[in-house]
Amino acid sequence: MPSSTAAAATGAQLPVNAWEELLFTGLRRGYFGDYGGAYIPEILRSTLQELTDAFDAARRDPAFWAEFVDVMQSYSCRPTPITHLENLSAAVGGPQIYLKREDLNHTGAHKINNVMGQGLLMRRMGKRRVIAETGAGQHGVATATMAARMGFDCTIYMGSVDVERQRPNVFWMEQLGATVVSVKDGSATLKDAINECLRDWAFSMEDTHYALGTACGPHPFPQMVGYFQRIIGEEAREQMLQQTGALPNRVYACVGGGSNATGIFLGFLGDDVVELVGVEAGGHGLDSGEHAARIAGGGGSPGVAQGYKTYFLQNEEGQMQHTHSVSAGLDYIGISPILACLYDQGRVRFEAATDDEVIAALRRLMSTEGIVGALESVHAVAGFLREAGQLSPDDTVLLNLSGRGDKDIFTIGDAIGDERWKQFLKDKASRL
Amino acid sequence: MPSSTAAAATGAQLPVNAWEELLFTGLRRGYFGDYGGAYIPEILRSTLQELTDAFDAARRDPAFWAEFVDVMQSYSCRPTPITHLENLSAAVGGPQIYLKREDLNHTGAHKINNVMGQGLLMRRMGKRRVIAETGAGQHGVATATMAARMGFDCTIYMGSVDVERQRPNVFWMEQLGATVVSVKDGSATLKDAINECLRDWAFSMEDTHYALGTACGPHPFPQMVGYFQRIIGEEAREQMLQQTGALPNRVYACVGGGSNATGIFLGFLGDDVVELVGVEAGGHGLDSGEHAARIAGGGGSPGVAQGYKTYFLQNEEGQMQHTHSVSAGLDYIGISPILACLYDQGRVRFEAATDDEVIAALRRLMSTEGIVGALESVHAVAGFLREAGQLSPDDTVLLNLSGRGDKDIFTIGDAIGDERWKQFLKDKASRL
Amino acid sequence: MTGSRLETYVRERLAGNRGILLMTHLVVGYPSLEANRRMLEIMADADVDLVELQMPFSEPIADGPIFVRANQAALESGITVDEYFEFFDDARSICAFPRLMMGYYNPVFCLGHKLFCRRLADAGGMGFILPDLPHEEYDGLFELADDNCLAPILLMTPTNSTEHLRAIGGNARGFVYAVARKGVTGCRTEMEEQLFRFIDACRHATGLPLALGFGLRSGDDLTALRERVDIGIVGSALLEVWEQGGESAYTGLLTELAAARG
Amino acid sequence: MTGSRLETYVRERLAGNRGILLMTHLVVGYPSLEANRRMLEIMADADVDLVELQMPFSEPIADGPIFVRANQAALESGITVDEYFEFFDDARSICAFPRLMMGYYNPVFCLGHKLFCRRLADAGGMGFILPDLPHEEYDGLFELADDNCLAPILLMTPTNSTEHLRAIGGNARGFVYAVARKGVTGCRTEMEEQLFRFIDACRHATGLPLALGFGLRSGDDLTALRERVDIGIVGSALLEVWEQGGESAYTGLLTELAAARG
Ligand SMILES: Cc1ncc(COP(=O)(O)O)c(C=O)c1O
Ligand SMILES: Cc1ncc(COP(=O)(O)O)c(C=O)c1O
Repeated sequence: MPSSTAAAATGAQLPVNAWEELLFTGLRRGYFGDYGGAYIPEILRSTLQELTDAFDAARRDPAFWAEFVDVMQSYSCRPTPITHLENLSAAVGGPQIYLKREDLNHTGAHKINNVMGQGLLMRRMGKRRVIAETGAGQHGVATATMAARMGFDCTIYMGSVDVERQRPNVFWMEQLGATVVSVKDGSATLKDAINECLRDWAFSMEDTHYALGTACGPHPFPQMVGYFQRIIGEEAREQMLQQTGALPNRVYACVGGGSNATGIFLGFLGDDVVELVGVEAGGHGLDSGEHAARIAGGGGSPGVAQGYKTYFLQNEEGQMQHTHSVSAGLDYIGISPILACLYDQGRVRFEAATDDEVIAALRRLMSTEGIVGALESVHAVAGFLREAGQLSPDDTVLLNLSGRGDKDIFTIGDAIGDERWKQFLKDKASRL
Repeated sequence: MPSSTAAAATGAQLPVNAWEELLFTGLRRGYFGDYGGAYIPEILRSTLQELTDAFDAARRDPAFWAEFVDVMQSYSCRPTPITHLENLSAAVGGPQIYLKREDLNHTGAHKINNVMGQGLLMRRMGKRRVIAETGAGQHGVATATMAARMGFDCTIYMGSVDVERQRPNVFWMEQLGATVVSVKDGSATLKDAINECLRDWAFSMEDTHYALGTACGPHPFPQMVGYFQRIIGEEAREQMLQQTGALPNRVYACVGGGSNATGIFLGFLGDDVVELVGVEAGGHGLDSGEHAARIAGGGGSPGVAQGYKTYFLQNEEGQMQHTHSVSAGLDYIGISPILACLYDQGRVRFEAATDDEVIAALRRLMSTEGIVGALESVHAVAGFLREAGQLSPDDTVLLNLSGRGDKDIFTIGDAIGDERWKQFLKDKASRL
Repeated sequence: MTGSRLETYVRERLAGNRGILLMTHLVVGYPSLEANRRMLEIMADADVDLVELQMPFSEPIADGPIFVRANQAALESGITVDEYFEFFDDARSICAFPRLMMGYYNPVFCLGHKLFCRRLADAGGMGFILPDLPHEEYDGLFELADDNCLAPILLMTPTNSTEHLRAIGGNARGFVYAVARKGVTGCRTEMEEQLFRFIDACRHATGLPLALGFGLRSGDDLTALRERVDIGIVGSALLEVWEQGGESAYTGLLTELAAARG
Repeated sequence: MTGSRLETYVRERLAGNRGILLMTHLVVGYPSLEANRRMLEIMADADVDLVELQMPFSEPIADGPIFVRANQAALESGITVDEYFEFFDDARSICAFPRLMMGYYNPVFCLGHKLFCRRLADAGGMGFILPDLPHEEYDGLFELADDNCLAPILLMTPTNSTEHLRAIGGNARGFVYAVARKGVTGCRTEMEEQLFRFIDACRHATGLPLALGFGLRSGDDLTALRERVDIGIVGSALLEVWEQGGESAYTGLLTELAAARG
């Protein structure tokens, strides 16, 4: 696209192609500013090259994106709507709140966007087996779903701590025909599941594709995942213009690895008037040491792990630190190099919401709007609520509800301490 | 609409208005053939009249349906897509299978269609409190959701047996701000919850609306619920024509009270070439006495209860019988008078699928297509699978997937006897 | 209109200078047929004027908790339609005053209108009350009732429009059953102005004797209703005292009620 | 190219008619620094030719279960970068043969390329192996290595294209680390035709001495590789025998391996 490359040369931003510029015209291959790259064992080089080539060919083929959009429309329910939260808007006396409803996707989260896209790519590459890591289990369920639908074998690696936190999703993955491997190494969470995938892949790459679930990892994953997830932002931008006649003042998204945030932010990248806010997991508070905020609060620092360079929660010697979040999906040491770059550029602001703020925000969202968001997603709501007062009723904000909360029933039941729920579990168990 | 009344006079069916003819031009007010009516205590007469008047005014106001469609589009994700099940079609070597994806709706089932419609009507009537019965809990969750979104107080009546079977939904209803009342009378299932609603309503009607969840009960409920749920069939008909260029040979839907079946059937009512098949709950088998098949198998007979006349599962003296189904949502004694009428007319064929057939069909749907349907909905799939051989690969069938299966994790976990799931529950409980 | 056999009885009873008549109620088969017989004997001793014998049904939508449980228990004890009519018939030997069938429509529908009327008449019934059957749905039932000298008793409620009250009045036979308040059977009703206004409305809508039911619990209630209505109906309150205080308490309340008629 | 100090050493060792050299490995801090010292002593007794001292890292993506656990345990025991270099330095007194740093890139990145090279050189290191750092990402590290007389040892793998093998060969110093097969450290590798073809490919891509690692477990493996490669690398197998058979078993395997060099 001459325009965008020209733009790249001049450094100017053209609204339409801003995202292409960021994703595909970086000076160093696979880099976004100082972040990204492919720090992987030599054995995986050719595999990542094969993937990069397949992806480049696909994205240059107009039929590919069309096929992707068609699959997402007929198998999931894209375009997912935006919902105006009149009640919550009135209650906070702040701006008009619009929610992008990724929770309505098949399997209940935005993860399916990326997974179906990679599934179509697998077909092109002729792979027959897919492996994936999962934290909350949403990406695992999405991948198992894609594998069932497209006829691939499927193995899901999941930290044993997350297996425990998200057993319902484990149950569904297995029902969908996937093998779920519980990873006990390290902190037994998302990052360790990723390591285990890379190890499996280093051996199985010939017939196996690794469907990484977020905009992290070695090149071309951040680029590719961002490319598929941008469907969120593209739809949302058009919908906001249609329904409100203007762009939102701010866009909020929760940030784990960064795929849903990248996906919605890319749609507004060229709109300098739109402030982009990423909300990380504040856990028990930024100074508790029990959180997963890599950028907000400045706890993280640049490093290289899991195949890429970005801000990590690590000690001064480069050893990764323990992270915590009430939401398994945000409980991760790294952040998308794309977002790290946008942070350095000052294009995205980062905040953190604590576990307690999130539970409170979820209860509010449920009781005022009848929407049960995933704990991950509700970080975006909580991050917004804290600063709702900064905006006036004439302003509008767009919050990305990346997923639904059904999967969190055990976590929320615990967090809220619902007595009847506990009793129910006791009865169930006693009758087994 | 002169055309349709003319049609009514001549008795001829005009495709477009066939559903209006059936719903609104019956000879006796509130009747469909011999079924329907309003057999209610005198105290409720004026309330039902008020509701009928409000509904008649609304449906004659073009803006009302437009508002309804808009709400369903922006708050849920209508139009829900139809998905071509290539794998399952190939596997059974039968017809091309298309699935109407009501499972993608907000709250996970078609119930929200009816509930949002009645919510809009409540606003017109100026009611401030809503009550509802629920079986599977889907209608309860949908009603609690609507109440939260529209700002109504909400009380949900649920048989204590169902409260036990569907605790996750109870948990969500309460989180959504509803009061859930466990009904211990009678068989402590759906029918008893309906009785309890009628009793509450006989006292609270002034400021309270009873949002009945299926196409049963006294006039105008069957008519009104059918009217809102027809959005399923209207969308599906257009989608089939668009995607396959023709009408399906058959349409299958599960039948509890009958709202999802009525909803999809109404769209094809005027298309005599389309065979309509309703699948009831076969439970442990039609001759086990442990089922909820009112028409298939001939176990039911005409009677009057819960405010309307239809086929009920009752003994020869008119006492209602115990029913059973693995799916709480189909575990009901009565059937929509609209469907009873269509059965007498020979327009709808009725079959029953057993619990075991349903579990098997669900596992197949999950592993071949990556879709986790609700146990209720999968009755339609199981009913089809049994006779898939009757059709050729050039034929097409449309199955209504009325909801998703997340809510059924406990039931399915039990039915499948998943060991790790049981262990998980034990651990959870032991740590409380 | 031979259904007015019942009307005539009521008017005569009132003429025998009673301020108000007492109609009682019991659920056949609860707590047991023996207990029911004992109840009837006590009613007879108290010289009750009329009694409703409820035919149990599995879906009693117009009843409150106490009668819901009674209906359910009666059915669980296995009571059948035959046994119901048998009991109804036998009751003749215990009480001379009119017995009315009360119950939900489905058993009647399943039996068939014709057979129902004949069997009720044969059992000595003077009329029936079907709380979930609006007069529009009576179908041929009015005529069959007439043929069998049975009074189909209709209900008037506070939520009915004047026009509907008149329509009901037009179809009623024997007397009219005025429902004192919203809701279901069982909870207390206050004897207050609003209620009296409703009673007047019913009077305007029918020339037939007027019975008032739902929530009457004591002699005072009856006293307060004297001259205002012709019949006071006491149901749940009686079953409650039987369950809580047994026979003696039951006798006590009935004596109080009977005395309060003046 | 002072990095060739290591190359020179290797060539001289081979010249002293050895069919193949033996490079061993240990994870610093696992099971303990004391144990590590004992391992080094036993290696010295067996006259090992080279040793890799692995710097523990929390995300060892190129390692199999046994080293993953070793890395984790070492970190849990609290080992620091300072302690690592300290041990590296002390090792001098135990073993005369060259010590190479092996480890993942992040600790190096956090320390800074410059400081890393200086500290490694000061500790007497002759080179380093960074399995997750492709040569394109070396940045200024090649130059800094040269300045500090350190050999940056690069890896060649069976999945590399000829063109890439050549690129790697062009950047390598000291010797080239050929990875015998796909996958991670720890599982057995068969000494078969396919492997030998890969070795030839590596030979074509570099004139430097060639080391082969991943899955070598016995003296027989080494024997089979004589004349084919210059250095055989044994890692997991040694740690495994230490964990299962302790010091004596460890000594046993090392003696077997040393003898197999011919
Ligand atoms: C619903 C939901 N939202 C957000 C996330 C975080 O991932 P990302 O930051 O890549 O969107 C997850 C991860 O599991 C998730 O399940
Ligand atoms: C998903 C689903 N499908 C079907 C039903 C049955 O209801 P109906 O026959 O009215 O569609 C229910 C009832 O709860 C349900 O939850």
